Amino acid sequence: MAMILADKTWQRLRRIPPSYLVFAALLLTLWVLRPHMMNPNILGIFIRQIVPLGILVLGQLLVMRVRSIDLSGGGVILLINYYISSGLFPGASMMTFVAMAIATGLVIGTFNGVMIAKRRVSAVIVTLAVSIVLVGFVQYLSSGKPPGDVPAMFAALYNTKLLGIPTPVLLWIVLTLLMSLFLARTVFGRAVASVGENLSAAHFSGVAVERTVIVAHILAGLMAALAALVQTASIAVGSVRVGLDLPILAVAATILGGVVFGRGEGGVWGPFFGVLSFALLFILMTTLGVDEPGKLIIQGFIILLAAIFYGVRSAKP
Amino acid sequence: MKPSYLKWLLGQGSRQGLWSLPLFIALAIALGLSLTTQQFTSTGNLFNLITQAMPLIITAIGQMFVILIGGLDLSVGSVISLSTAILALGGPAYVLIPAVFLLAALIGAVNGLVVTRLNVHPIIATLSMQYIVLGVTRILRPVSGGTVPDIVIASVSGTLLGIPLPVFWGIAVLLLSWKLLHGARFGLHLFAIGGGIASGMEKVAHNFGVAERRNILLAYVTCSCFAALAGVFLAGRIVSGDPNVGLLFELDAITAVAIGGTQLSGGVGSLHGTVIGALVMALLANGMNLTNMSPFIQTTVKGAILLLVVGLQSRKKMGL
Amino acid sequence: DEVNLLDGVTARAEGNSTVEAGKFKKDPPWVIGMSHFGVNANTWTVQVAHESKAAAAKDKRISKFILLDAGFDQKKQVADIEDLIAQKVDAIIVQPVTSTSADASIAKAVAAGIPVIVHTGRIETDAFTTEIQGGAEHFGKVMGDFLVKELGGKGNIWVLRGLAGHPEDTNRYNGLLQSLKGTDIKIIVEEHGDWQYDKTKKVCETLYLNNPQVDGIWSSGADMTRACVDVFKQFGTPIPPISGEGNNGFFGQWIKDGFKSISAEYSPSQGAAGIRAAVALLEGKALMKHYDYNPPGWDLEKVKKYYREDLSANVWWPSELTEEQLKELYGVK
Amino acid sequence: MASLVEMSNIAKAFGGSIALKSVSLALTPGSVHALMGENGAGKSTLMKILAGVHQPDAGEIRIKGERVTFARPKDAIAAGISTVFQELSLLPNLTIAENMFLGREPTGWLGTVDYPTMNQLAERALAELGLSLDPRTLVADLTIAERQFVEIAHGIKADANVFILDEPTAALNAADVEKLNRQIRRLRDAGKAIVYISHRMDEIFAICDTVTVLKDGELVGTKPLAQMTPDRLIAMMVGRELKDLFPPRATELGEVVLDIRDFRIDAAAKSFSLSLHKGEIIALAGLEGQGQQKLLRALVGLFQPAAGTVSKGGTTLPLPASAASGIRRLQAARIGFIPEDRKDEGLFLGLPVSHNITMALHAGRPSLALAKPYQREIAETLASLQVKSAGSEAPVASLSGGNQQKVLLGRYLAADMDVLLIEEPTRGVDIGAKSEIYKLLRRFTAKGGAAIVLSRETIELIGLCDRIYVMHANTLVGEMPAREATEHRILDAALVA
Ligand SMILES: Nc1ncnc2c1ncn2[C@@H]1O[C@H](COP(=O)(O)OP(=O)(O)OP(=O)(O)O)[C@@H](O)[C@H]1O
Ligand SMILES: Nc1ncnc2c1ncn2[C@@H]1O[C@H](COP(=O)(O)OP(=O)(O)OP(=O)(O)O)[C@@H](O)[C@H]1O
Ligand SMILES: [Mg+2]
Ligand SMILES: [Mg+2]
Repeated sequence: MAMILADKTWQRLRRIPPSYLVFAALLLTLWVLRPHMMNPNILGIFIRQIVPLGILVLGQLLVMRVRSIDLSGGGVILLINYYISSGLFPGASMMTFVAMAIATGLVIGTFNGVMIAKRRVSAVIVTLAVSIVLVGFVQYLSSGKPPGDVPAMFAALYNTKLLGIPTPVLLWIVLTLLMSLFLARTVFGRAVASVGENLSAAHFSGVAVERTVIVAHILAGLMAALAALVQTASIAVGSVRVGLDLPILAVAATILGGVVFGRGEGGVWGPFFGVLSFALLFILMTTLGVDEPGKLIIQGFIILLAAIFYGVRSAKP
Repeated sequence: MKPSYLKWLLGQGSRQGLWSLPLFIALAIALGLSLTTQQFTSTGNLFNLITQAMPLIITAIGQMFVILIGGLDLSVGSVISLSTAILALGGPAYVLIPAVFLLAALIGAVNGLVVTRLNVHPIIATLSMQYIVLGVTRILRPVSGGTVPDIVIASVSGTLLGIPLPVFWGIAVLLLSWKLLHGARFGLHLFAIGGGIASGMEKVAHNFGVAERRNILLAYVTCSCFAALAGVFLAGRIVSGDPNVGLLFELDAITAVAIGGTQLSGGVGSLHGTVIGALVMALLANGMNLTNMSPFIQTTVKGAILLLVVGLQSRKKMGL
Repeated sequence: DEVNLLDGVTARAEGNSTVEAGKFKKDPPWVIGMSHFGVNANTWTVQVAHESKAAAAKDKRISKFILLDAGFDQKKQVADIEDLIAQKVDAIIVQPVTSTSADASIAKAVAAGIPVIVHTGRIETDAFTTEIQGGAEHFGKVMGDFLVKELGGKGNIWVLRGLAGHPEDTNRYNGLLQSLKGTDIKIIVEEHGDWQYDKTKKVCETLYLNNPQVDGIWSSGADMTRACVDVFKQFGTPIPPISGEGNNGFFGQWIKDGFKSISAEYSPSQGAAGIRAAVALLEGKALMKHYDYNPPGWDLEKVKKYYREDLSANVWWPSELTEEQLKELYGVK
Repeated sequence: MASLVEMSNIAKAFGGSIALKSVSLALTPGSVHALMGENGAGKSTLMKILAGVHQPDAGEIRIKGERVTFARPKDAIAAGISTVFQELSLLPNLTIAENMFLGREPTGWLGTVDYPTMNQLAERALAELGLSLDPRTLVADLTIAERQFVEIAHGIKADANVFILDEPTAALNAADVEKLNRQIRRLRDAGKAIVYISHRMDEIFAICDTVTVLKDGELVGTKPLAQMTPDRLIAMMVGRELKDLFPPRATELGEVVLDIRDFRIDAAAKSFSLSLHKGEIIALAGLEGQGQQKLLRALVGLFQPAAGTVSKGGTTLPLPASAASGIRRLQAARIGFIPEDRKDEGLFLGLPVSHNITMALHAGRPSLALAKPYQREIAETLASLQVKSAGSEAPVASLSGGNQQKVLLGRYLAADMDVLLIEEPTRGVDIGAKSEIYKLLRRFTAKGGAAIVLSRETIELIGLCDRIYVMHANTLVGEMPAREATEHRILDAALVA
């Protein structure tokens, strides 16, 4: 019995996603090298910087658990940023913009979902193409009207705090909690796990497979829209270009968090700490004054080492 | 025999994926361009087109090898940049060119080892490799410049019997990759491994006695070496080393592979499809230039056509 | 007679040569092609495209103006120039993506008898016909000299650089190093903000929280200055002297918050200057091979004259767009 | 005669669970050796060790007296051991020939794979098994029985001395089994050693010479089959006498629960009707591929018939049903469908047993509802089916084949359906468990349920069911009470039509 118990603890230990380890290691390093930064206020500001990625990851992990992927987040963020900053809708209230953003996210998510689940086209390519179309659409619009300022109210809200926590960070935590409860406690969560594990078995169990995949994508679109709102509020100014690397980073954070295509051992908090690890890594390297090539190399090695550590530990016997 | 030929054309009853549709689209674009512009069909432009498409064709073929085993290599863009940086170090070609390929093979081998022996997801393994290689490239060559060996430049810009050399590059690359994919057991084993992975039977090929890990490793090495080859070609074209020349090229390569009907979940795909996919992308770029399309709408048009191509490629199974 | 390409642009004094009159003379109508390094990189690059198009549209002898966008892709720029040659345009304007990648294709164009005008980015060979170069070193030095003067030759500064690996970034930075030579000013941190607002804001927040003690900030321009100023405002601390570039949003901020700054000039109308150079060559006028664009920096007085409250943050000054075009593109209600 | 292969004192544990404790087995050339035991007894594990898939924790393997270790399957193949694994393991994206020759492709000039030769050899190998399949067909396009045959052809085509056949007949009908037996006899006569694993008693007695019985990972004994009777063999396996394999049939039937009217499989087929009563189990019998499976699959929308309606209780559902929602529509009407391919269509191999059992229960509720724990249902199902697993949180993949089948059945029994449509109720299930499953199905019908069953084992249909419909050429050609049915009568009915 003791042996079996020990075995179970070991099993569980082996499943700790690499992101927890990286996060702990980086936090420790920061604490040793820059103890004055270990202050909740300062950390709050740092975490706030990464919130858009964090929210995007919530959608990414959901679609990855149903063996899909969403690379359209960059385009959604750019489009929403554009129409908030372009002045194309003079006098629109903040709530109007929020509603428009959410509607955009839902429409794009639905489109992605239907293309992937109903038409069965390649998820990588269809979402990448959607992103390209959206970026292109913004470029087209900006030839008639380049983007300008973001209404001041967004920045004002971005800088508020609730319960001593920066509002964007609180939003992220709440969304993560909701997503975690949603996946762990609802019937939909079971459907997601089933579809990810075996699509036809899910079908034969009576799971509405296509609907599950579509809903996952709709939620991912919604998350991208929320990420866009936070991102827009944080930058106060319009842009014609966002990094296409944002969705790839979201995928990386998700995998580091222990969620891969079809499997979700890291749950929702694994990717959460994956995102936090990226934030800490950035801060650590910036405060240590690592130069650009050095940053790239260190970043590469840390992600790789964490993944190797996890990979070796969880290798099947 | 006849019906199976038709099936082959439609990509059915085989593992080649849906490549006939992109072929049709490529032909449609080409036809449209030759009707609407005078320059498109000029030999000069057609040779331009081949030259312009070559780096993508080469990189995409390499990428296809890892995609066939359900993998992905995000480090190819950095490998391309690194290759140009090394070639521009200044030195004899007979040292630099082997060095480029050795290094690329090493990078591919590390990718492959990390994926197969250390059990790391390919996206993570190759993304970290992308960062590391880009960092090293930036140290080697912080900004573009340097001198590329003359032979490299000549091999890209010269002609033989009045035919531009890139045409011969194309023929050589096709012969090499045809041999690897269809002429050797290697290619068949990649299909086997990929088919197993795609249908959730990871160990089946292994149980059949296929050296699974070694072949996966070799696929990553192949991919990296093809990227290096594209790097050599590009170095000859931009006549310098450049730390950013391969930036985001991995996405273009993956897109080209997918447009050609290869499935990202592994086990289904074809060489001709990949070449067609790369040609669709090159035709789009060339066509938009020739029709003087405003740069502000080019991205939309490119995205829309991609969307159209994949939108029509509906498959049986859901997936990446 | 002298051709006036742009205010502040002068023929280089040393090592210059003349493009003889009549060498590229051609009867109108003309087709002019332009290979832009990346239209949609940021709002400045967008404006260059608009300024170029507007200048071409103004000249009725130009029957067609073809603007190709390399999207910061070296490979694509090579292809773009090849495609322009294939279309047999009468002149090609090139904004090179890097200092070497387009050299071979530029030489190809010249060999095909097409004059090539290079601007907003140097290339390493002399293969072009004529060039107008806003000196990136000069730009960086104007900013650096300002800091040296403000700090009295000593102190600790942050350096905010643009896109790593981009020649413009390196050259502006080299200009700064020239200014700092022989002073006691120390660069305590050096970070790349990629000329973008969002990345720079993260960088500045991190730098500030790590160590707020800084005497001055050298920012390589674009949207980075605004981002960094916003960070200091957010923490409610005095804004140290910081360099900037001619952007309407930054101007408004500078006027409102009254910190110490300088605006280095790098006009998007260089796009128009390129068109004028092409026209001059096709008209058969004599041009010099090298033109420099090394204007002095702007102080608050000059900035106040240009600032337009009724336009959005993303206009770059000085501009040659007409009042209507400005209103249409950048007007805010 | 000297042993060709000697496995002695083999032990193997997976994590904490012990699969084999000191098992020995000797194989002699020219003999067919049956390996028997309940589900999870360790048969497949023992054979996987011999095939190089698993490495033993203790014990040794000798071939012709020489000690060998197999680090990987390739080593075992090289030592002349060829295996047909229990779980279907062909690669769907390769052709028949490619699958058959994978890892040992004939090569020609410059190492090029010699496809013409390969296809020719494959075609010949298939022909020997009486199959006329084009070797260039993708395995994905084959039926499950065809795949099984390709797998067997692959196994016995190898240039090997030892052939392991792990439940090769689970997806075959009687006629196909006879084809296979001919090949096995041929191999035996050629002096090869053959290991034959099956849960079908008749096959064992028809073809094997020796039997080794395993129980809970331990060796019970090895006996010549000539000295055995089925009852003694069962007693050896199960540890007790099995009195009645089949439970008593229904004594009285309730009203009609499921009524299939004017059903026409395709335009060319004759239409027919059939009905199912409460408390009844009916069978669809006949030769392979005569429309039995199409009928069942048409009800869930996986096959599009030409015409027909199906009604349950008061509601009538027109056919064809939609492929996307057919299953859910049926489940909403409390009709469950249990697919035959448990690995691809049935189970979530990587997920816990509990998830596998409860998913159909969850699926019947709204997406946003809180998922119920269903602890009682899980415990009851595991207990009543006697599933052997390391707890309800163990992944199903770690269960033996037969236990996996029980979990699959358990899902639909737990889902509280009125009618079950079952493609293969006991595929790969040991005799003890079979009898349990039959009892469970009877208990299910006794409580008012009803079932339609397909099976390749005609004996099973006769023993388990109340009524047998015989199908031929996509239509019904006969109906008889199971009480009066014999294999012969069924075959007659199918052929006379
Ligand atoms: N998918 C797999 N799952 C588990 N073990 C594997 C797998 N693939 C390979 N192995 C094990 O790895 C070892 C080598 O496998 P393989 O023959 O596929 O690669 P290889 O490169 O030829 O190896 P080596 O270099 O050791 O000869 C063997 O011990 C084999 O059992
Ligand atoms: N890969 C594995 N991981 C963990 N446990 C395993 C694994 N493979 C088998 N087992 C366990 O080992 C035991 C023996 O399984 P095995 O597959 O050998 O049974 P079997 O005799 O072939 O049964 P069946 O007749 O059902 O096929 C079972 O308890 C099973 O759960
Ligand atoms: Mg080996
Ligand atoms: Mg077994």
